[in-house]
Amino acid sequence: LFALAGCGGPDHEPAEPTPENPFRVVLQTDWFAQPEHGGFYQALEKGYYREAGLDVEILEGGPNAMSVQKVLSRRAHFAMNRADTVMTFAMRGMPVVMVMATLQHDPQGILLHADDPAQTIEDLDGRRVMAVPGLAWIAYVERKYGITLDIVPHDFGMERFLADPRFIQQCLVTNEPYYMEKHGAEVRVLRLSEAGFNPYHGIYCRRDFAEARPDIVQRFIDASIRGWTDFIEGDPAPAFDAIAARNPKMTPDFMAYAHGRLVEDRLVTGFPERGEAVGRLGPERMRALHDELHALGILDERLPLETFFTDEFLR
Amino acid sequence: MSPTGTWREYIGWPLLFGAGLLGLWYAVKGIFALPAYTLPAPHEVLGALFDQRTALARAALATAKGSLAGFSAAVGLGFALSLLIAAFRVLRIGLYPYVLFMQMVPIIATAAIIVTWLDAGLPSVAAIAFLIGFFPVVASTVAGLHSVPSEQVELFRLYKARPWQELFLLRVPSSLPYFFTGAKIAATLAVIGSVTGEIFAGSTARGGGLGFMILIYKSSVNTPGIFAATLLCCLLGFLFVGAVLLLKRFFLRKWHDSLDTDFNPL
Amino acid sequence: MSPTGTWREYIGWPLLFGAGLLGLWYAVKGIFALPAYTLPAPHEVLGALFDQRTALARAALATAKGSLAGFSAAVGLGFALSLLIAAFRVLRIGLYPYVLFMQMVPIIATAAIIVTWLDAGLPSVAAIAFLIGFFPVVASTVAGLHSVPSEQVELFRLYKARPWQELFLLRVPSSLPYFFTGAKIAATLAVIGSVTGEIFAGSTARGGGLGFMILIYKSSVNTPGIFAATLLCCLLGFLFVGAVLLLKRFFLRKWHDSLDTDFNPL
Amino acid sequence: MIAKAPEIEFRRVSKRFGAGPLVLDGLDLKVSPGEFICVIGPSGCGKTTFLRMVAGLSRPSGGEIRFDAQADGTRPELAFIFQDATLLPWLTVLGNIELPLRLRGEPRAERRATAARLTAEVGLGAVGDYHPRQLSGGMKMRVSLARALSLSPDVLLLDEPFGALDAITRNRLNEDLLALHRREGWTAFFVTHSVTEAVFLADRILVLAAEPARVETIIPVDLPRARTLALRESDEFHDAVAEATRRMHSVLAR
Amino acid sequence: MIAKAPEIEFRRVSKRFGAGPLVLDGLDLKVSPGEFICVIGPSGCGKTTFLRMVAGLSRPSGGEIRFDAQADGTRPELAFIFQDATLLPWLTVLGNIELPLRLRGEPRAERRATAARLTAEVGLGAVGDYHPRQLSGGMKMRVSLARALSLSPDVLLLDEPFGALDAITRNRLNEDLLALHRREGWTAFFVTHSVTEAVFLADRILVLAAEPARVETIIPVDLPRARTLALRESDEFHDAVAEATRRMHSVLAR
Ligand SMILES: Nc1ncnc2c1ncn2[C@@H]1O[C@H](COP(=O)(O)OP(=O)(O)OP(=O)(O)O)[C@@H](O)[C@H]1O
Ligand SMILES: Nc1ncnc2c1ncn2[C@@H]1O[C@H](COP(=O)(O)OP(=O)(O)OP(=O)(O)O)[C@@H](O)[C@H]1O
Ligand SMILES: [Mg+2]
Ligand SMILES: [Mg+2]
Repeated sequence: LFALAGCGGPDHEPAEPTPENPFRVVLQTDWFAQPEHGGFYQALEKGYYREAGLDVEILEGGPNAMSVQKVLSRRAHFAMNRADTVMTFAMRGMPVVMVMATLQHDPQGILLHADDPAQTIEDLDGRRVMAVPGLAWIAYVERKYGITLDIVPHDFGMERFLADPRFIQQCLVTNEPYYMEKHGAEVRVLRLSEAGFNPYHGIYCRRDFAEARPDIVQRFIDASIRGWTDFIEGDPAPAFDAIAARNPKMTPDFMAYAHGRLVEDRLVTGFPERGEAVGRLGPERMRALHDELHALGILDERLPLETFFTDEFLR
Repeated sequence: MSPTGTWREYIGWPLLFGAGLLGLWYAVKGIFALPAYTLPAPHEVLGALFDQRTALARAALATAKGSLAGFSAAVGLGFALSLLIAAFRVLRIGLYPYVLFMQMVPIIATAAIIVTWLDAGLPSVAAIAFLIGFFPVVASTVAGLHSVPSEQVELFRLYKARPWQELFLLRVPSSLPYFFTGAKIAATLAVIGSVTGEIFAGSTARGGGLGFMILIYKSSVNTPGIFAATLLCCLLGFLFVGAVLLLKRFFLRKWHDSLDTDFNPL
Repeated sequence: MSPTGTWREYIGWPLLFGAGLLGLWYAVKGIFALPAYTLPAPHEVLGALFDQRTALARAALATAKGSLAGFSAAVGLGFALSLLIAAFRVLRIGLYPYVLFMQMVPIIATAAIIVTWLDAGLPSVAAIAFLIGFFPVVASTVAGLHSVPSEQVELFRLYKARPWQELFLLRVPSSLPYFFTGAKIAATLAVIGSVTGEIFAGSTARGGGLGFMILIYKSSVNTPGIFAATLLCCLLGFLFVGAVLLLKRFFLRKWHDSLDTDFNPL
Repeated sequence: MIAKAPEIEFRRVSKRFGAGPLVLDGLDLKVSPGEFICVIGPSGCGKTTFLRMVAGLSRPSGGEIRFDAQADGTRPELAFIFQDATLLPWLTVLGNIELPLRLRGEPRAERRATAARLTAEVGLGAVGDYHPRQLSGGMKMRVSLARALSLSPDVLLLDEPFGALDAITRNRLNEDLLALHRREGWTAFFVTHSVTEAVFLADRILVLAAEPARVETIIPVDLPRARTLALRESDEFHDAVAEATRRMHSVLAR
Repeated sequence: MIAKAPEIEFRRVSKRFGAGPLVLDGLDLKVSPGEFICVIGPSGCGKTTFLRMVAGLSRPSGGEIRFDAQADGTRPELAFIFQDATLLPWLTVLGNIELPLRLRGEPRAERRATAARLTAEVGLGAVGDYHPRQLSGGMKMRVSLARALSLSPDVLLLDEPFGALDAITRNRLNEDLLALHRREGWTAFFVTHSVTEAVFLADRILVLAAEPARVETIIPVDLPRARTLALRESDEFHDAVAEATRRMHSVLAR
């Protein structure tokens, strides 16, 4: 109870924030500092937030970050997750809306050893896969292909993969393959987006916050998009430095690898020819994902789009 | 304190307190206007329990197996190790620190090793439940084995009791009140241990247990489901504690004071 | 058993066993040809400890804080609750089952609630460490408070001791051997609890502890790092256990048999 | 002081543990205030059980024990010297002796002084800060005696307090006890196996027979109340002992 | 059997606990096989300490205790009746009594039979399956006695075994003990506070004085070895008691 006051002293919430009198904003990421969060660190380091009158603190997440609890209890303004999870939040009645995208395409994939006989996701029927139980993609591929996976809980490590030549685990294309190859394993990734499961990754906040302070949300999004654009197109070094300072495992080599994946796979910028852009959330894609999740029974009710999403800050 | 009055009390008071706690629960929920996803109401938890009854029943069975295996191993091996430690001074001095050491290793650090050696599923889950419940049994039993009144030890020494006789005929019976305390702690930890095990080493194919269900409910933000699974954990735990207490009554009834002056079912 | 001989034994035997275990470790590694990412060699662990010394020292400090807070709360509140339970029959009958209940709730299920109410970071971590260490203290102390020889209780009743006198002048001193057993269990669980807390409810922004480091090392296949962090967990744990044992010696030295017949530093 | 001691009446008091045999069977007795009753009887006949019922530590299975209406309606203050000393192992000799005073809320300095005085009286002045496990059996019983005397009870129950003491210490303590009894006037129930001791101390000797214990006989002791060790050398005393022994044996042999 | 009992020699045996005062000071004594030694002395003088050193439960701080070379070079078989009975609370009366036999690996049926016989001998036949907490103080001591007799020890150490017993039971057990001693021929050290008992039982009475205990005097008892209760009525016996009392008091009062 006594801690409801929040993080370190009363929040500073001026009505007309300026660089000198900034509005304090807390962003909860979904994992330890890593290049997948680069745009935010870039915006922070290059002073874009400060220019926009925001004093941003980035809280790192982890395997059990429980970011939604922090947003709901107003200890973070923004948090990060995939669109499918935000839809689940809405289904449970949580008053949060997704306001911008960080990744246009889902970097999740299934990591196998290069010589694994499975060539497609369908081939994984009955195989053991280390993943986070209950995630939407599992039910998605199981129902779409009529297969069953033997899910074992993800331990957020890679030792078991390295030790077992038939091991399969959920991964991010920007991450695990690097380490596996560094430890001498040849790997392949089956991307979930190829199976049709391709939710946005993005930022959400409480709906009442977006309604009460649309100016702050707008400033945050604009500065973040600026940061992301600069991170992808400019020199990512400021973000890298900030990330490495927070997360001791972040070597320049790894960050260069991850950055390369983000750029080459156009995960952040998407494909402009399809109307994708940094930060963009397309209502059609959101609707399509929602409908598909509902059709597969993963969402047990149809939800109006506005219960989990708004693109008013992206126009 | 007539027997019937006692039984009435032993049912009445917990019910009363239970009702009070339920009231408190509703009150907290009402006062802070907490939605179901933060704190579901008791009836919402029961609803989830009903909705998910088949999945939860299967999960509870899996967890029960893991807990039972882990608990039996913790009590059995813990007791055995305590005996060894009490019997051999060298082990007590030389090995006990490393037993403590083992106890202090976080599961997350060992889980990968355990799963690698034992494979996911029941064996690993039971191993983790075992690791969690093991030390309380050892610590309590060793304390009990060392708390024998010195005159009784002298009696045995005088009669030239062999070490194993001193151990089994004196130290073991004398340590039972301590042992049962340790076993009671292990019993409450058995289900927790199994759930923790499932979080690190469960498997859908092997009927992921309640821990696995909690992970799933967590991913899908099903708070009433989490509470329902938790409720089952607690009920399972009570079964274990109850079993320990029955055994304790059976073994100590005749001679130990604590049962005589205070009949205390828990 | 001269004092010097004893001290030599109390250092020599553990070192000997330690050496044996290290040998076993190298042997297992060699025989199964295990790579560092599965089982690092002891010297690789020391290497990691050295390489990461600043990060690990900072993390150990953070974990120490969480453990200390959780442990103190577990011992303090656990003892206080035990007193209440021993003092008020109604609480013992009516409330104790719910204390057991609480103990049996898996941390993963409560973590979300804890984080909702408490700030992530130290408060949540300490709360989880507290929850884990709490019950062993309560179970042991309550057992101790109930294990008073009945003649001593009668003596107090005869002298018309008020209930609080019976509690503080008789039951409390008499229960100390049990209490310290519980505190020892809580001490070994304190660091584990804190690490678990960091994993489930840690905020990494504010100086993540050893649990956080373990996760980080895990996600970059730095197994020697995991072992190094684990080693620090154990050393921290030993500090807590050591503190409990010193207190125990201080309080029980003069009158309790177990210390007299078997000087046992652990 | 003397006025505090209650009149105690036993009416057909009987006792049985659980479903076991009768231990006491229909005991009838009336004890006047300040009377000194010695209880004698074979081992296991129910003497301790009898004392425990007087103390209220055990309830009669049948009959009742009545204390006369105290001025303020409370139960009398009782002190009990248990057959095994029942000291608290974590307290020193002094700490154990001052315990009753402490329980009663006596100020620290006063109770320390009383305890020190009593410790010296029972001949343990030199070992005041020993813990019980450093004491001999007889020393423990003396601590227990000092503890019982630290309060001024209305009724004193003594269960073979001097069985573990040598004759000299025992005689000295017997004399001290009588002096105290004269001064304080409590009612005493004193279990002993020594007829000599019983005759020296008692106003009346309650002889219990075994299986189940009945009041086999009550032997009044007709010696002057102010008794000193000198009395023990007198013919009068020897005659009283011989007479009591004779009566006891005659009923117990029946 | 008799050949087993050792000769025991005490050479300047002294004892001090930690930094405390001397408890025993330079005790010199030679005990022949099968001798019955009674130890008498004021409470806290060191009788129990002495017995514990004979038993090897405590080591002299100075001097030594020598048992003659046993045929097979082992220490003699000892049985000890502790001042407080020291029964195991989880065993029944029979279980406690058969414990030494069980420890020695006697077959179940035989030891049950022996235990049952001994239980009856000490007058506890009816309560064989009681647990210690259901027994009276004297009954516990009798269990402890029966337990000590269940083996045929070479040396029997008895620390006030009959202090808590009534005269009749005590006399009967005294007589039984003597009969057994004649039959089995163990060496006995028997602590008592009763001169009468000491004279009845002992070959020699060791009188200890307090602070620190020295062998104050050794009183030989010149009565025929085959003693029965009848002897206690004899003038010879009364004279012996009077003489012993006189000698004891004269040295203790010094
Ligand atoms: N563990 C100990 N530490 C310190 N002093 C001790 C210890 N044990 C005994 N003593 C002291 O040694 C002395 C002799 O004790 P012991 O038990 O031998 O007396 P005792 O002759 O058997 O007396 P009693 O007839 O009362 O049983 C006592 O003064 C006692 O305080
Ligand atoms: N808790 C109990 N349960 C069953 N029987 C008991 C219990 N306590 C005592 N008894 C029985 O009651 C009888 C009387 O016991 P009590 O202790 O009163 O004897 P006593 O006269 O004090 O003997 P002693 O002189 O040996 O101390 C004994 O036969 C004993 O076995
Ligand atoms: Mg008695
Ligand atoms: Mg003694």
